[in-house]
Amino acid sequence: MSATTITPAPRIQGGTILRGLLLAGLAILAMLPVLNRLPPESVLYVSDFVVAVSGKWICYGILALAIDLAWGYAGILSLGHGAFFALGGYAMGMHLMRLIGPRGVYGHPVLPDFMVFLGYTELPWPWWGFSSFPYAMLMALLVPGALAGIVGWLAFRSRITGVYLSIITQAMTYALMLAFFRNDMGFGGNNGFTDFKELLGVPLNTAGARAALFYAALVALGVSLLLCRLVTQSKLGRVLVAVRDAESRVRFLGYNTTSVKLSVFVLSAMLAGLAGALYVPLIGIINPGEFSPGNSIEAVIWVAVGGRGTLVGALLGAFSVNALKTWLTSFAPDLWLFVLGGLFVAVTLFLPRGLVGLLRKGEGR
Amino acid sequence: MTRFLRLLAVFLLFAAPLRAQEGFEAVVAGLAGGFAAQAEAVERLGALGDPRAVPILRALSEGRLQKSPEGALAIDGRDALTGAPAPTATEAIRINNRVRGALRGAFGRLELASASDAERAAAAAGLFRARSPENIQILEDALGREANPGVRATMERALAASRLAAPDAGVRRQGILMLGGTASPEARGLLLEARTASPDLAPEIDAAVAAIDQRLQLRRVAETAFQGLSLGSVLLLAALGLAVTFGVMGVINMAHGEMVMLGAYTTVVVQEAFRGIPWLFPWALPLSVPAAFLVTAAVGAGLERGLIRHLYGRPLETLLMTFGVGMILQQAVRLAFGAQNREVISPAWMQGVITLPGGVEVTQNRLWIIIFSLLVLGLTVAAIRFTRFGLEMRAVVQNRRIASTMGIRTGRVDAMTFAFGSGIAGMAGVALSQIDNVSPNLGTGYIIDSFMVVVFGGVGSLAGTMIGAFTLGLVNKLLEPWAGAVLAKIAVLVGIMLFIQRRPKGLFALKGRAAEQ
Amino acid sequence: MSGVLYLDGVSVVFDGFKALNNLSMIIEPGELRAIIGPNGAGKTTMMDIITGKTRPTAGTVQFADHDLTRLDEAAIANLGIGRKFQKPTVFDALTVFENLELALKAPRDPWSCLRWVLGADYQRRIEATMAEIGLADRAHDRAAILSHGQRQWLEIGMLLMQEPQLLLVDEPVAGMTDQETEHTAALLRRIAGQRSVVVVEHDLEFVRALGAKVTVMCEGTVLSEGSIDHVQNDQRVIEVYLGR
Amino acid sequence: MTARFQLSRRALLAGTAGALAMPAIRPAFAQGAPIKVGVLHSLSGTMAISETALRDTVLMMVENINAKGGLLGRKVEAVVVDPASNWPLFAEKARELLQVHKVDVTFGCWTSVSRKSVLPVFEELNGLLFYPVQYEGEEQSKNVFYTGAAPNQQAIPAVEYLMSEDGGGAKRIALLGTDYVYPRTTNRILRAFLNSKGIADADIMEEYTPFGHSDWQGIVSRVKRFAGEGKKTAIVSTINGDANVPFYRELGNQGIKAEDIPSVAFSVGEEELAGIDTKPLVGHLAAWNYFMSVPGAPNDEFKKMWHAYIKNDKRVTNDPMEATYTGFAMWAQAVTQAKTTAVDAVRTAMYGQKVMAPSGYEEQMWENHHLSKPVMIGEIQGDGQFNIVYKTPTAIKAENWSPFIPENASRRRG
Repeated sequence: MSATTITPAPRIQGGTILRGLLLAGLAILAMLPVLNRLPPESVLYVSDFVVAVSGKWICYGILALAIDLAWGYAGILSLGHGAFFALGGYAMGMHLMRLIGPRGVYGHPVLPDFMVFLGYTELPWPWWGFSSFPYAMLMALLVPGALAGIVGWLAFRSRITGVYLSIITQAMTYALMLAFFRNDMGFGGNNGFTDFKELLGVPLNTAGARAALFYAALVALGVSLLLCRLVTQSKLGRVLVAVRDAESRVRFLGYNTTSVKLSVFVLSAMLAGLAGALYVPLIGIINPGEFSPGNSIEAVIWVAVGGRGTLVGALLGAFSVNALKTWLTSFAPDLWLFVLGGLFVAVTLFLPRGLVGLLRKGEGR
Repeated sequence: MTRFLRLLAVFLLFAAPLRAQEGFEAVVAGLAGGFAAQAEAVERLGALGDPRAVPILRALSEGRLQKSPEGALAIDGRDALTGAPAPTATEAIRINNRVRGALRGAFGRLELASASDAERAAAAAGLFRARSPENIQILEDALGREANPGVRATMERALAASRLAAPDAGVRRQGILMLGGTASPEARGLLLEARTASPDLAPEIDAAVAAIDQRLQLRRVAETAFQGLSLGSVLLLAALGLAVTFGVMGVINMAHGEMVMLGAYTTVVVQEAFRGIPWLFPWALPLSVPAAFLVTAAVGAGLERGLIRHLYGRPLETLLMTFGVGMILQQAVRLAFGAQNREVISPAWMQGVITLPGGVEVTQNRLWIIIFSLLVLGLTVAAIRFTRFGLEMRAVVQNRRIASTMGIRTGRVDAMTFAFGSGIAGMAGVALSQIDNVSPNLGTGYIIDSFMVVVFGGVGSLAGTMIGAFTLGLVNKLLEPWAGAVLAKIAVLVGIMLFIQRRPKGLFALKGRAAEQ
Repeated sequence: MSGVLYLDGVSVVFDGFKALNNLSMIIEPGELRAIIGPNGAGKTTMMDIITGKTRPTAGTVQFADHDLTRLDEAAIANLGIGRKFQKPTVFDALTVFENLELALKAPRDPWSCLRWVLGADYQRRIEATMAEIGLADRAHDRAAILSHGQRQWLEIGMLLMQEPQLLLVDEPVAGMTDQETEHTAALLRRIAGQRSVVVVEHDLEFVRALGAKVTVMCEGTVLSEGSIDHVQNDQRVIEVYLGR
Repeated sequence: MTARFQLSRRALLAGTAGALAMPAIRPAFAQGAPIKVGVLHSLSGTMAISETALRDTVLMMVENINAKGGLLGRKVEAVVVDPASNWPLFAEKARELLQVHKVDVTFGCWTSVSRKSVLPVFEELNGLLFYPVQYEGEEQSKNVFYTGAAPNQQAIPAVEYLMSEDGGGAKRIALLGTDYVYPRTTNRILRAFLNSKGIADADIMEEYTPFGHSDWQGIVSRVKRFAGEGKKTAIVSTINGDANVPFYRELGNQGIKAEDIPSVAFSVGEEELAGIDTKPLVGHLAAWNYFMSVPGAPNDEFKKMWHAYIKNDKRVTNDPMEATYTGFAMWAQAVTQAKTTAVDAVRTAMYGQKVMAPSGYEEQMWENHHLSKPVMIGEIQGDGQFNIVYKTPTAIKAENWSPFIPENASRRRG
């Protein structure tokens, strides 16, 4: 047979337009903190504000990748990714709170302020170890991962799929939100954590620290993108697509779909946790509002708008919807909800493959 | 007849032995003083028993009594004592809780002989709280004439309470025995209060309290059960529409909560429209039910025809899209009605407490909501079982293709089914307007719970939805006292999640091939 | 060599309806068996039982000494039981090549899948299979754009890649042209011998072309068994088929 | 659950409307350049209900001061941004106000969490924030002036009133609150205070509910049972916003009259009552530092100014609006006295400023950055207004570090 040239075709025939868009976008992002250092008179000057906003979008981009991996590739529509994101954020927030140390208003060497005035006398056990940065980062990944592992194992094992899974994960998010709003949980209740001082020995309220955090987020985005690409281009990625389209058929092929789905769900939750951990020092506050079920759904719609099942689409969606939101909430706050709601409707009805689908049409895939 | 009774009352009051001869006018003048002086004046007016005091005290309690800078009292522009036109430049006399409490006692004495059962009962209740030994005599007299058993019971309690305050230990003991025979938490409170005042009677009081506690124990269980049923009925109402759209049609409607919200706003609109029509106004709430059904059914039909039908077979997309629809509806209502809560007035027949046999006190509005939820459930079942529409709906659900070959217009049936489910949600909104805030966010608080109820009960089973709703309501209320409201709710959510993974099809699973599609 | 499939006294009840009623059957290693029967005879349910999709209410199901009633679909598939569904199910979003690659007998846990590198010998095997099912020139076309018959073959190809010891094939020629039917019959005959093959089919001509032993099922149990000529002359079979 | 959807999360370059027209860079110290006042109140989202009125109050004050010729001969200009009830966005908008718009002072925030989220920004950039809402105390930043009440200016006098003969002589107290920091801290302070007044822990009931709690059956019947122990019982409510309507409904429906079990609330004012039928609630209490029904010229003037500005005679005034008014007036005085808007100079000038507030009392800013304020107790009336049944004779100095929290002991000595 001479047909030895037959090789598996690349999964993402990422059109040149898309790949160019992705690279250009990343390059522009990488330039922002540099442009921020220019004198304000310069045409290219970028304000602190833009840097801060873009930093957040980067975190949202990682979250979108995580959702896309689970939903776009494996067909797991989780409405709980906002919760994984928030858990990662809380882990980082706990570390930042521990680092405040005696600089709190009560000057207690160990206890955060809110614990002091709520009458705690010693640090609750969930807080142990969070003074260490590696431990906190580990927790930011492990806690969402473990939660996803438990919920996923219970659900996938019982063959709970589709909307049932969505409803269950939404209930999980809702229960977590209620739990974190409780002051008795020892996580600061409604106020959450704020007034952070430093990270890794660097004061947070300096331009340099902000730029460093920005680059950390950008690097994390790059790493996440590569990781997701690794997964989706591997045979595992093809198994995921197969599970998404015909799960029971995959089972009859001898794949244990429970473990396949579970592994990607856990990985996805950990990525969301990573995004949350980067988000918190960038914006300086974490509170239970991040658990609200609406946030998770909103993040899903970023992916739908961009185009699920493609990594570029997830990023494109996260950035474009958030840019639209930033713009609209400033200039027409009343209209924003109509536009966002309209997006949900329009994308599901007319653009099932999102913006990427639209861009690809020209390329005749 | 009424006049005769009034005369009789006047006669009896004047005959009261404890009446001290004081200048009526002088006492009345005290009503213009500070809160302490007011309270004292009210008490003395009650003790005087002069019927002329009734309209003055009534005016005082309703904020219509006014005083001139000179201290003259006037009601509605006429002198309170003489009835002559009063000078202008008067200021309304304000009262506080202490005065209100004194007023209650005074009305008790003054109106114990009223012709109206309700007023006599209220008067007796007032005397129960005033608990002065001075009232023993008039209560005994009133009991002698009283025929209404409900009022008698209240009077007896008041008499017992008054005796408890008597100086004579024998009389007090009588009072203790009488109170021990009741199942009233207030009586229990009185007894405990008396315990510190009269340690000599402590053994009797303890026995009486123990007797009351035993009776209260049962009642407490009944009341917790009622609270659970009430929460269950709210869940049932919220979930029933979903049980139709999700359970029967398989459509995930995340805008379901907004349908409930629209129903509540329909209630507001109907109420505003009827505000100017006094004879219709009391009917605003009942009339809101069909109105809300029609409005939300119309919105539902539009939603199904316009959007949802394009996504049949793609439940995840339907979920996302309807969530967007929900946001749009919310914001539209917010812009149209404002973000603030809207006020919905409860009709008189839905306010207050009624006492069931066994002394169990339940709030009227919640009782009505329980009844209403069962009615709606009954109507839903009837509509599905016994109407042509229900038959067509079941046919389409079971086999769309065959149904359509038999001449059923499946598209129309889909639209009607969805409209029907939405309409039920709208009726739920009418009920919820009575216990929750009517705001654009009303629905979001119920959507997750509704889905939980439907999934827990078993998708496609109305009986499952009902049993699921009441089970969750009861469990929640049983957990609440020792876990607190939030933990109870979290525990219920986690419990459902675990339950569903044990039985993915819920309590009442459809079995067999049909369920596996 | 492959093991024996052994069903004994298997019953399945759905809501009081007996889909299988005390069904017993033995498939020898390397045997080609055709199963026929009217609608609702329980043929598909029987396949569901063997592949772990449905659990029997009573009875024993064994394959090569494994109790199949205790295993899930994936574990059963990994024992070497492959199934082709009545409605062809291939993965539309993947190419022909990728569909076959997924079916390839290889470690199936997520970690192995992630690290999977397609070796040259595997590649040759996929190519050989593509040639066998006549799809060599469509390797990089997505399955979504294949014709109905091609999808049937792709699915059979996927079964072959699994290297099963027992193949369950549900109505493989429904909707095929005569030529395609013939081709399929030849393919199945070739496969049998190395492995056991159970074919469920309505088309008696096709069953005849297979030349296999025939089992007739009715109301969840075995009505008759033997050669095609034998069962066609069996009075009970005639009643069931003509009496309807 | 949709809080975040109602809100914007961030704004790219600038806030609303007019503020935008201006280029990012301009010589801020040009002669006669306007003095800029930042307004950081949510105009959308869940808090918009409460906060829009405060935005309007600041704009009213700006209009008023300009009509009188401005400050230091310069025009005063308001820069309004919308943090949309989103806490992270508050911090972002604060940074925008200080860095992009270079405002001289900011009036803003309602919830404690929003204040906590902007605090680091104001401290980093040395801005000046006036915070107009009662809160739990336990804070004092050199960059913030707190013109609302500390717990000793609201909660403690209210409980003292309940325990007085006029208030019914309560001996048992049910502390009901929404589960967040303000109620938790306030109740911790109150418990210590009650203990110090000889009320044992057995006579105190404490329960918390989530935001927007709507099913009060269980809690209200537990309160009833709690009240049935033979001692006069009262409810102290730190229930927040939305949950109050169902709470009061349940009180009314379960037949709890103010004469039997009075309740005093710290978060229910004229605005909140606007959406409720208050007839069943007559006699229940609220404690504030100002009520719209306060008699006297300063309040009449305030109400007149408000109705003229908002062009609607039906609109109510409330305590945080009064605190905004007082804070603004005080800031204007301090700027006049310091002859500059520079933050450090204004801060120093603020100490000791006195203003005749609409409450009818002269209120003073102390070096603890809190105002002295009178305490008033009002009974709810059928028309949604309050009948003032008690007032402190003078304005009371704030104890932002409560003496009832043991950790503050060293601070008070030091």
